[in-house]
Order: sequence, then C-alpha cells, then structure tokens
Amino acid sequence: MNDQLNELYRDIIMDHYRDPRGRKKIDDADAHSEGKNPTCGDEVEMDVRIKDDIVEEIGVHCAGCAISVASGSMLSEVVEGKSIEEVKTIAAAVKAKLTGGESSIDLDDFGDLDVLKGVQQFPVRIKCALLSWVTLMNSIESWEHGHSHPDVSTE
Amino acid sequence: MNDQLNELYRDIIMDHYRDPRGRKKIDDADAHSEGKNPTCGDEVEMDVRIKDDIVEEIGVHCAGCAISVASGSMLSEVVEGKSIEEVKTIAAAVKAKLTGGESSIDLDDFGDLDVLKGVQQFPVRIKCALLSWVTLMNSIESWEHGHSHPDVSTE
Amino acid sequence: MSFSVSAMPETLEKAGNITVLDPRQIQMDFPLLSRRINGTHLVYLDNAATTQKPESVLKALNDYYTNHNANVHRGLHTLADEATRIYENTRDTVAEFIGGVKREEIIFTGGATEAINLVAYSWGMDNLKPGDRILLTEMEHHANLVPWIRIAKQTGAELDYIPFDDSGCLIIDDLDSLITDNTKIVAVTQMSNVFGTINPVQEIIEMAHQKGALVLIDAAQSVPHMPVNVLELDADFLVFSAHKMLGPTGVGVLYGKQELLESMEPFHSGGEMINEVTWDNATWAELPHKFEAGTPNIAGVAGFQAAIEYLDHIGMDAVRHHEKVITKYALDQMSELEFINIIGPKDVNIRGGAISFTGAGLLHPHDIAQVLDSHGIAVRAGHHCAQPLHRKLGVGSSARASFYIYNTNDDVDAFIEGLIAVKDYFGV
Amino acid sequence: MSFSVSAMPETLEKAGNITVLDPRQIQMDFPLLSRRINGTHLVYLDNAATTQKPESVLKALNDYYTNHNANVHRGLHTLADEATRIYENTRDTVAEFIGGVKREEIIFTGGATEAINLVAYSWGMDNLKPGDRILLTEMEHHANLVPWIRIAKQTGAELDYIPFDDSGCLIIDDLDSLITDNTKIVAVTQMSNVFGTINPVQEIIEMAHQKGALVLIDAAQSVPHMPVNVLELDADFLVFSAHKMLGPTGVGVLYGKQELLESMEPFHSGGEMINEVTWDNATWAELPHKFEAGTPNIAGVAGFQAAIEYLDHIGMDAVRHHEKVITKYALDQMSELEFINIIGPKDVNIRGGAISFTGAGLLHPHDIAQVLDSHGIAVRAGHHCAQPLHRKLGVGSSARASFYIYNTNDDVDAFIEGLIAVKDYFGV
Ligand SMILES: Cc1ncc(COP(=O)(O)O)c(C=O)c1O
Ligand SMILES: Cc1ncc(COP(=O)(O)O)c(C=O)c1O
Repeated sequence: MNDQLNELYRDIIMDHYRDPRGRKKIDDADAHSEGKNPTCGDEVEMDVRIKDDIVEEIGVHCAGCAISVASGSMLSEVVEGKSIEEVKTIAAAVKAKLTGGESSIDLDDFGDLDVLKGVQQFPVRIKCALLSWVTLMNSIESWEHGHSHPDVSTE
Repeated sequence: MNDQLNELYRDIIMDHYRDPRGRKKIDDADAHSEGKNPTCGDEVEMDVRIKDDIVEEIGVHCAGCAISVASGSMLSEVVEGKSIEEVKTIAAAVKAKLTGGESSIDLDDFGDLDVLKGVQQFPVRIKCALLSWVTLMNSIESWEHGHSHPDVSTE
Repeated sequence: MSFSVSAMPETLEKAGNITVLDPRQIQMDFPLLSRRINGTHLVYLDNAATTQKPESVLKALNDYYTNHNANVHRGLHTLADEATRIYENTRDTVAEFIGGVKREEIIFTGGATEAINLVAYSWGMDNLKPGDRILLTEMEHHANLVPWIRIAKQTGAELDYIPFDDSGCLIIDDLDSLITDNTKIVAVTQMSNVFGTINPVQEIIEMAHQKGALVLIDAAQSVPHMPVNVLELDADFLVFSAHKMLGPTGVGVLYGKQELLESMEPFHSGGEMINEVTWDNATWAELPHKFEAGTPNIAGVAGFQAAIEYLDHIGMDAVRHHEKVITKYALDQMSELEFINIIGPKDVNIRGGAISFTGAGLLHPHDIAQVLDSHGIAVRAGHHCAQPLHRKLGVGSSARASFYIYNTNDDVDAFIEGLIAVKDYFGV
Repeated sequence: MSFSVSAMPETLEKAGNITVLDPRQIQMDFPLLSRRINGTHLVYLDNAATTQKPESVLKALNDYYTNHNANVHRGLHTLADEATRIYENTRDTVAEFIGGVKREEIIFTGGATEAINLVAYSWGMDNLKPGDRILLTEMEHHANLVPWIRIAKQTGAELDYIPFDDSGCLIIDDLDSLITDNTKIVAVTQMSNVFGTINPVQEIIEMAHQKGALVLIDAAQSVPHMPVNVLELDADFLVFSAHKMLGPTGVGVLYGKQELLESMEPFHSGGEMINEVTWDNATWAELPHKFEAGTPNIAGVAGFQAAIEYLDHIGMDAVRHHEKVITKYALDQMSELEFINIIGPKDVNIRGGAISFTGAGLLHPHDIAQVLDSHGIAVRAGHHCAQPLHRKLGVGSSARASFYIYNTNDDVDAFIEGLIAVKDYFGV
C-alpha cells in the first residue's frame, strides 16, 4: 500500500466514510437539493435550514464512494452554525485546496477539512470530493433566489 | 531517367502523344460521348459511325496527359473496321492488360496497344490509359440502347 | 516492394484440436507490459477500454513515418504511391479478416463511434420517418445508443429495447413482437462491454431480415476477441475499433453491404470523397472513398495492418479459447469472494472476458479501482458508457476487469489478492 | 511526472532581428528525408499535402504506446491518468500555440475536414434558414466548400463567393456588398493550397463582424507556416490539421469561441461526450468533451505535442522567414523557365510556399510530376482538391511544389534541373 493512497484514504476520511455525520432528515428545511455525478453514479441529497443568514441545521444523505461520502460528512460538521458568507468562503477554500488554487482561509481551522488535500493527486476523484460542496452551493444559491429544489450535477 | 519511366513513356506512346491519330469530326456519327477524369481534368470527346455492327469510323478528341492522349490515339487506329463484338473484346483486353487481369486475346495483334502494359506499374496512371476506352464502351452501350449522348467519368 | 514486415512471435502450441496460445510468450512482444506501476509490476486488466500494442504495431507505425509517409491517393510520386498501397492494403486485410467481404464495403473511420454516427446519420436521415421504429438492446454502449436517440428525435422515429434478464442475457423470446413491421433497423452489440455477454446476433439478424429490418452489429468488443464472419452473419452494417484489438488509436471500421453504402449519402464531405465539384454542387466518388473525406489516419491504418497480422498469426480461435480459459479461472475465484457481486453471465460459452462487478457494503467501485491501482492492477470503474444499463441494475457504477491474449493466470491471482487487500483496507 | 521528452535540435541562428533557421540541420531530425527514391536522394516538395515528421514526434508516439497507453478520461488507474494528462496537456499546448485561447475552445477532431464538417453541421443546422447566405471564396479547398454546399442544400441557405483576380488574390473591394445582411457565416482559407496566397482574413473578419456574420478560418495551410494569433484575428472558428505541421495523421483541431461552442449541438455522439443518458434522452458534457465522442486519437494527440514543441522551438517567425526566402529563390528561377506558367502571386510577402504551375504545350501536370519523380523529386499534380478554382482558370489540373522548414536551396536547384529534364524528355 503506497503513501499517496494513504494520503487519499486518511484515517479521518475512512472514519467519516464508515460513520457519516449529519445523516438526518430535516422536516422544516428551507432548501432541499440533489446532486449527482453521473460518471460514478454518486448521489447526494441535502436539506438545509437557514435562519437569519445562518445555516442552522443541515442533513446530508450521500450514496457514493469513500471520498464523496466523507466529504459530505465533514461538510455537515463544519457548516452548521456558520453564516452563509462563511459557508461560501469555506466552499471556495475546499475547491481551491482540491484544484490547487489560492484561498483566503486556512482549512486547518475548520474541522477535518484539511485532509481533503490528499485528493489533489487523484484528478478523477476531485469531483467526488466536490459533489456535496457544489450541491450545497446550489442549494444556497437557489435559496437566495427564492427557489428551493434545484438539481445539480458535477459532471 | 529510369527504365520503368521509359516503359511508361515508350517512344510509340510519345509519338501518338505528339501526333494523335483519329482527331477528326464525324458529321454523320451514330454515337457521341464525352468522358472525363475529374482528378486530372483530362477530357475526351468521341464520335462513332456504326453500320451493320461495324465501327466504320471514329473521331477521338482527347485533351490530357501523354498517356490518355496516346491511348485514345491508338484506340482510333485499332477499332475502325472492327465489329462491335471485336471492339468489346479488345477493350476488355486493354483493361486486363492495365489492371493485371486475364484476357482472351493477345494485344500484340492489335496495332501499338501492347505498349500500354508499361502503365501497369503506375497505378495512378491507369485511369489515364482507360479514359478513352471507358468512353468508347459507354458510347457503344448507349448506341445499343438507342441513346447517343452519354457522359462518363473514370473517376 | 515490401513494407512493414512485422516480426511474428512463435507462440502457438497445438493441444489436441484446440490451438493454445502462450500468454507469457506473447507478453514479451508488448513493451508496455513490462512497466512498473506504484513500485510493482503492471497487471493490465482494462482491455475492454483499450488494448496494449505489440512491438510489430509500433514498428509498422515507425516504418510508415520513416520510409513511406505521404498523403494518399492522387499522388503521382513514389511516396504517395507507397502510402496509398499501404493504406489500401490494410483495407484488403480487414475485408479478409472479417470473412472475405468486398474491399468497397470497408470504410475507415476514426473509430467505432464515428462508424455508428455515420450509419445513424447517412442511412437514418433518408430512411427513417415518423412511425418507424429503431430496435436497440438495454445493454448498448452509449456509442450505439446516443446516435440513435438523436436520429430518432430528428426523424420522428421511435426507440424500442430488447431487455436483458437477471444474468445479463438478452430476452429474445419476444423478439418476434419486438421487431414490428415498422422496425427499420436493429442495432445490437455482439458482446456487451459490461456483462461480457455474447448476444445471439445470428438469430436476431435472421428474424430482423424476415421482417424487412436492417441490422447494425456493434462489434467493438467481439471482433477483437472471437472469430467473426460477417458474411455468415449476413449483417448489414458492422463496426469496430482498431485500438481495442492491438491497433493504433484513431482508426475504426465500418463494414456495410455494398448496395446499402451505394444508396447512402456521404457523412463527412471534403477532399478525396468527391467526383466533381462546382460552385453549387458536388457528386460523390465511388465506394469506399465516398465515405472517407479528407486526409485519413494513414499511419494508424498502417499500424492496424500489423495488428491484424499479429491476431491472424495467433488465430482468432486461439484468442477466444484463451479468453474462455482465463475468464473461467477468474470467475471461479471471484465467485468465492463473498464481498463482491459479479454482474453478467457465469457460463464462459456465452460470454467474453469482460467481468463487471460491484462491491458489498462500503466497497464502492471507485475505491476498489483506486486501491487495486496501488497494487499495480489496472481495472476500470464507472458506468463504462452504459448508464441506462446500470440504472436498470440499480447501481450507479461497477468495476470491470477485462482480459486479453497477454493475460495469465498469475494476473488473475494478483487481481484476486488485490481484491482481498481492498476488502481488508476498507475493513469490510 | 515527465512524459515524452523530445530532443530539440540546436538549429537557430540570429541574423540581425530575424531568426534564421538552418534547414540542413533540421533535415537531420527527419529520418524519412534520407530515403533514396529511384536511385537518387529524395527531394520532398509535397509539403502542402502532408509534411514529414521529426524524430521527436516518432519518439513521442513510441513513448506513448510503450509507457502510457490507456483509454483517456474516467479511468482511475495510473495509465489512464497518465494518458489523460498527456492528451489534455496537448490541448493546453495547442491553445497556447494559436494565441492563448481557452482550453475549452480547443476540440480535437480527425482532421481539418472533420472540423469544418462539425461546424457546418452543428452550427449550420440550427442557424441557417432559407434566404440566409454563406460567403466562401473561389479558392477554397473542397474541405471548405463541399460541407457548405451540402448544408446550404439542407437548410435552403445560398452560397456566394469572393472572387480571385488574375494573380490569384481575392478581390475584396466589393466585400462590403458581398457580405449582405443575410450573410450568416463567411468561411475563408487563410492561405490557399493552390495559389499560396495569404488572404487578408483580418479585414474580412472585421467587415463580417460589422455585418453580424461569423467567420470560419480554414487555417490548414497557414497555422503550419506562419504565426497565427486567433485572439488578434478575432476568428469565430478556426481549423487545421496536425499532419501538415510535423504531427501525426488523424488529428485535427477546431477552435471555436466558447459561447458559440456552448450554444451548438454536438456533431458525433457516443461515449465521453454525454452527461446523462436515459432510454430516450441524452444531455451533453461540458466543453470541450461535448464535441469529442468516443475514444479519440490519443497517440496522435501525444505526437502532436512534440510537433508543436518542435515548431515552437524554431519559432513560427523563423519558419515564415525561411519559407519567404526559399519561395523567392524558387519563384525567381521558375519565372525564367518559359515552358511553365506559375499560377498565384509572385510577391512572397503575400504568399506562402506552395507554388502551383502548368506546363506549356505538351507538358501536362501529370507527366511533369511523373518525370520529376524519376529524379527523386516529389511534387503533386491534379486539382489539389480545388476543382472550381482550376475550372475558372481554364485548366484541368496543375503541378505543385511546396516547401517546409527542411527544404534547402539545393532542393530548389534540383527541382529546377528536374523541370528542365522534363522539358527535354518531352522535347518541348
Ligand atoms: C460495445 C462498444 N461499442 C462501442 C464502443 C466505442 O468504441 P470507440 O470509443 O473506439 O469509438 C466501445 C468502446 O468503448 C464498446 O465497448
Ligand atoms: C486549405 C486546406 N483546407 C483543408 C484541407 C483539409 O485537410 P485534411 O485533409 O487534413 O482534413 C487542406 C489539406 O489538404 C487544405 O490544404
């Protein structure tokens, strides 16, 4: 088993994969969205309750590979209680971390998110790690526009 | 100058090219046909007078390369006075000689035609040598069907 | 004149009536197979996606560019003549390889995909109208699906599908009713790139012809792996790709019956495929040139010649036999692993060497392929360009191992060990 | 990770401000150029048809097949990842080479011909209607003529032509009236493959845009021979072929402005170009994949990378400069031969290195090319896929000598001597 692989499948990732957080149904959600990656068939459903521009609660149901499930699980841990602005900044930082771009914040400060950097070496897997984040961004965007059921695709 | 080339441009060919035979207009032609090879722009016009199944007279006007002009010139020398059946046999023999097929007669017995065998080594030029013959065959065929102005193409 | 002489391996043994090939000998002809991946030696099991190339194919490519390169047709100079002969010679070789069809019936394209697009467009646009039906199967590759979906939309024709059963075999009991009087064409894969199933195309063709429908065979997976005789099949169209049968990328073949190809309008247009062009009109060249617009992939076609010679030397019966043996060896062992589910039939008499599977519980195909790669084992994961098939199975994707002439039982053993390591890694 | 490292020749000298290349040095990188033809050494003057390939391109092809061969995209294993990087890396290189366009705007096709067919079909079918006009020039290659003739017939649009004058230059004084309000697209070659003329595409594009028409540039002859900056030109579409610029056969490029490509339906369909497929519908992948159906010519694209690197190392200014010099040298001497007629402009500032000519009296282009070949000199004879042009000139065909970076003044001298030998042979 080589090191790069262990960078991808870090213990934290495997832990989130085996025991995904935030897998709850939210009855009074303000936004619901579904995302999928047609290439690998991974799918995520997301419910978000937002109040006063704060993500109060989020439910993430992800069916997919270790990376996409773990990413969604970490997302649920991090975004609850954050403002819409903060969430956007974090999502942008995750994207930057994965694709090698610049970001304004340090992911170390946000739960386990920094471990996603291991994915960078595996271009095909970047989409897996991004799926939940893209879906969340779409969710928020359509919430901002007053819609609440967008479908997205990372393909 | 290599030998193969001299086989292609035999003196007899060059003689026919410089001084094409049968370049006449036939006023009471029974069949007229035009042929062309769009690739090189070579064109031939042909008038044939036929009586009692005998090619009594033929006029061949060929604008083209040495091979196509010489082939048309030799054609005019050989077919006059021959029966339609004989002409067909000769045309088939010329085609066989050019494309390496079998034929029932020996071209040596028909004027200068045998020199066309030098063309066999130059696949791109076979069409040049065939142009007049294909046009003549079309001429005869449509004469047999009662038409008289077919246009053909060797391309 | 002699071109690209490809060094042929001495690798065949006769065992009774069956010619047996020696994959270990064959491996030595494939330079890439000695590559190391992630610190270990490569086990290449992604042959349904593309195969590796023998030295003789690389030599043929190199020989073409080093000694004969020129544009084909219409060139009077020596190189152009040689390039044309090489190119046209491969056409004869292909015609012979698939059963001795006419050279005019062999059209070179950029791949199987382009060949199907050609038929869907050139035949479809003039022969399909509202009310007509196109019959496909539920296991088609997108290449034999999307062009028909599009042409159906454009012409108003409708699509029907031959379903598959739980084991990944076509259900043809109802074929008689699936092929209606309005069915104009049946497009079916001879070997599924997911299930590995070899479909009963002979029966399908017979029944379709009885009903007056044409049949296109997607032979992208079959021609590389088993003897295919187009004349015996009586297929109307048949397509495949060179890169899946030891040949270069960028070369495909469309076989079409002469009278059909003659009746069709061209697909691409441009140089080489015309007879005469004026300011507002164009007439078409004779077959096969009518369908080959522009400068073709001459070098690729030159390399394809060497690929077919290599396969011919081994013999397609031996290729098929080897794959049956190795596939059985793999299936038997995979069936013992309780943490994977094989999709597709288990009987090697009705299947080729592409084995798709899913993992139990937390074992996702992407993760399986990823971890196998760290062991130097190359398999594919995803929908293998067959989304509707996977949707029907209720899975988003699958992993696939697929064999070819150079794969050994050792490769299978490594693969099985790899799968066990994956299981352990994920602690399933 | 480093792939195909191509050995770059040290061949450039600076002469004042102009970089001068040394064709004799360059020749040494081209294995085929040392071939002997008919007992003498080859003088290859058929570069407008296709060019020879440097060692570095052959190495890149070989390296690809020997070390990295796999199907691209969606593959999780190491080889698939490497093949994808190589393939996509060339896309970046091409985007940079033609002026720094976006990678999404570069579509790989099988050649320039396919690229034009793609635009004529995918853009044309949805954007042309009866009454619309397509403006071409009288000097287009069939590749930029026949697809438009066909799409005009299919959509009811009509064709107009920018005429050329006696010297083979476009007459653009009346361009303003030729581009009408109904003109939807102007398709024009940047460099004529017969006359060698470099057309004022910049002016044409400006005027077309003023009138709201799009412009497709056929750059099959220009991109290989001179610096071309798509952004400066503001071309809407631009196409060319790898094989005419040191690259492999079977690879072409379509550049298209992103918003145009996004608005267009795909051309070919199948694997790799979809987003989602159901039994009766399909949605398309993002650019550039939307237009690249099926397995592409991966090896060809890998080789193309090395070809562009080779040209980049020399510098396109140096390429252009060399061709001006050698073309002038050839034109000067050819003008002295009273038995040939040059067709096309004589001023090397407005022309490239393709020189077409006819023979006086009994000297037919076919015979000229045939006899030159016996001297080892490769020129082309025929209509060069431009029948209407030749018809307007009143000749059936012409002979053509065309130069590239490895041609020397010695080659020109051999060619001139060859022409004199032809004259003597035919006793003109
Ligand atoms: C069954 C089947 N059909 C068609 C294709 C398409 O072949 P290509 O991508 O070479 O055009 C493939 C290859 O992926 C295949 O497996
Ligand atoms: C001006 C021009 N356009 C288009 C083409 C077509 O290129 P290809 O045959 O590589 O598709 C050519 C090459 O012959 C050409 O010279």
